[in-house]
Amino acid sequence: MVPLWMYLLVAAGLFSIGMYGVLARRNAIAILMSIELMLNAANINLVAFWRYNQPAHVSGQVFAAFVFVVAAAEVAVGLALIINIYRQRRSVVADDVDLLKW
Amino acid sequence: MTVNEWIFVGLFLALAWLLPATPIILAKFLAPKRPNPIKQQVYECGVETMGNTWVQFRAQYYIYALVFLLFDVEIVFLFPWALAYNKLGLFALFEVVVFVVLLVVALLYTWRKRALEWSS
Amino acid sequence: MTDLLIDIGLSRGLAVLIAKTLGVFALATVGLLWTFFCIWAERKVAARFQDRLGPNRAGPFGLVQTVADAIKIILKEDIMHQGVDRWVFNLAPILSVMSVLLIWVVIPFTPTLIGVDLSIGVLYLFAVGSLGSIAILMAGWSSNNKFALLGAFRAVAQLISYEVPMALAMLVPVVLAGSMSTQDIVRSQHVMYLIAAPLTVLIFIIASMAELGRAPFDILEAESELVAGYQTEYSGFKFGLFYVGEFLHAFTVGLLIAVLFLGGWRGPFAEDVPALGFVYLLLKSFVGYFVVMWIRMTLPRVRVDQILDLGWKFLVPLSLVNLIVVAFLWKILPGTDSITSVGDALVPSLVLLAANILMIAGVGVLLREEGRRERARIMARRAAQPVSEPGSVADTAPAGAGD
Amino acid sequence: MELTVESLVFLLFSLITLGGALMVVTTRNLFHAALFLMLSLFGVAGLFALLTAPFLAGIQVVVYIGAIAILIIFAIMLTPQVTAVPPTNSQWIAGVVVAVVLFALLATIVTPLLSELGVEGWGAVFTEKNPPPVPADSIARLGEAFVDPQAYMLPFEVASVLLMAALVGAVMLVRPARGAEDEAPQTGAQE
Repeated sequence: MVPLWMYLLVAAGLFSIGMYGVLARRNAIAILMSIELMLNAANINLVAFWRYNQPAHVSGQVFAAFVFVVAAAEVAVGLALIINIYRQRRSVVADDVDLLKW
Repeated sequence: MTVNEWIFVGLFLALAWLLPATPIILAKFLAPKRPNPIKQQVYECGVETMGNTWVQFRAQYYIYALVFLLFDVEIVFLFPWALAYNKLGLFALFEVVVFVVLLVVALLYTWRKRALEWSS
Repeated sequence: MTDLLIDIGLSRGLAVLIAKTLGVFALATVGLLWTFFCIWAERKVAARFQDRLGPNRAGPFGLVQTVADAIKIILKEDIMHQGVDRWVFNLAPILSVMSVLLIWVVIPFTPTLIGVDLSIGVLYLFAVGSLGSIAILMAGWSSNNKFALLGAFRAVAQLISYEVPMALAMLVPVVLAGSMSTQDIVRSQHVMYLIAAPLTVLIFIIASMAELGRAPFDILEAESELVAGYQTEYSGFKFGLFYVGEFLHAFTVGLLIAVLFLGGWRGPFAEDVPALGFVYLLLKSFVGYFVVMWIRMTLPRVRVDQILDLGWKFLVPLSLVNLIVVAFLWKILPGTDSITSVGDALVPSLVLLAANILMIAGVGVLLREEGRRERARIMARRAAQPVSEPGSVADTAPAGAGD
Repeated sequence: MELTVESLVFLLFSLITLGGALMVVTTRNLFHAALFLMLSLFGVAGLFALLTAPFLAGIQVVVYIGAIAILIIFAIMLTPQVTAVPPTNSQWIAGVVVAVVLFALLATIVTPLLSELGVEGWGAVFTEKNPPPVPADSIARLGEAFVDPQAYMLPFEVASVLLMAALVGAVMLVRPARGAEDEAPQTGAQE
């Protein structure tokens, strides 16, 4: 098999791209998509470490499966928030939502 | 359980789309091509189309997708349970019932709040 | 096949690769060509249902009609109207066909002939099935047409609503067989799961009909409301691919019913003569396919809100209860974890059958009550306001006649 | 890295994943971004299959491509600004810098590059190549672990509670307010 660090490198790249998306995108939905990328990067790492270190144990897969649950819940509520904000302010630009900023 | 079982699926994904793509490409050479502005209009029962296509949709669609997503995740968790079912005791079934009932409660809530109505 | 290639002097890896590539093309080609026959068969059956003859000019019994249609449609102008999103527009029909063809990968045709016997077979079916809605979204969005977009959204709302009961129905064979591999599911059906879980089969058929987007669930392309739904702007062979995808899917539903519930290739002597297994599978899947056609020809179209209500408020709770009841009985019945012959399976199957009949009867009573209440509600509304509601004529119009 | 079929497939899926991800964060059109997100996540599913985790590959397709992506597209349609706003904000240069620095740091930690150059004590060395095989009944074991009180029973049930809470909360947020229908569309027809 390819050495473990290659998977980790792909995950690092995916995480960095997601990071850029979170920092630079204006549209809140795009930011949420970038967060999905980062979650997936974490998942690649979990599965890769499970495969290369402890394939006989289930823990790695279990954790990755729970990440899916968290991702689903996060997307559901996050998008609902965005839709609600859009209804009230007619905007999905994250910078416009600054009520709590000082 | 090996990686090899996926070779066929991978090859299928990589190659099989060529078959439905062939007639499209073939049609590019065989079919006539005489575009004119009227033919290329967006179809709207003979009326000229007005405004943006991306009209705003109702939130109803989102609610259905939402319920679907959460049930989807639940079902995915039921698959390994179903696979190992013969090795598990009755207690495992009880746990799964609890697992399912919790989400059904959420479905009932959505139902009671009339969010699952098409025309609210 | 692989051995033959090794014999003529190829390395093992290359031989496997070539054999698998040929397998891929064989499977996909057979699948697509089979559609020609399916279209002919369905048109013939539809004609008989409607007291017509159906295609009968081109070739014997009109068998070549579909080929002629294909040649015609390939020569039609392929209109790319203004504002389409080219790439997405072209990819959508291909993806739509692929999402059905991919199902064939895990269909066990004979004890030995199967694309690949994936260990997660049923989960794979579930995963591939969800690709179809992506294709519809892509088609609707890229068309730059309001009808197409609305049609796509309605279609996807319908598809995702019925994916949940469908997956829950597919879980029942997994529980009974203790395996997700389709080949294992076929092998463990000493007694068809149709006997053990008829309610599951019913749920599966209803959900599949909705996934197919056919009458009575054909709001995807409700002609009277949305022109042709997400296909409105498609012409030429791209439209043809959606058409092919639909018919292939209809037959594939028959295949899935045969594999998951009717024992696939199982039958007398199928283990010894694999070709016989193939014949059994075909016969069984035509039974499933015929049921699907029969429902299509018989029932009128259901309204969009009724479809979604039926999915979420009836099928989802029902399939959850069904899954749990079947699993519970399977656990408490003795000897269900070591079934190796028809004799072992018969008693548990019959007990499950009895339980299923009870469940179906219970559901029937519930439905009757609900129907009565609904009727009383409608009568009350009528009495209060004697004018008939606008739009009700279009909503209850029967589905389009044969194609 | 010697060129085997496996490494080629790995390379292909990594390129799909990273390329798709790059398009997600740079495309102007949000619908395209969502499609590229699907492509990228499909690449991740391929990587899972390559790591002998077919169950996770299946979930990845079912949950991400089949459900989350559709939810995202629906949300895009509910907030129709598909191409209206410029894709990036004013701090995108800072974003590039942060992402590149982060990637460089992570890369030096996970790759054996520095230890080969002779720098000691920086990062760990992840060069395992031949891990033991995955047990054949790995998925069934997963199913047992989920319902085993000694293992992951509690997280399993908590997952259901989380899903329930998410559903109730999201429905609460999205549900159109009773009576006060403030959804007057500014673009005309409303389905």
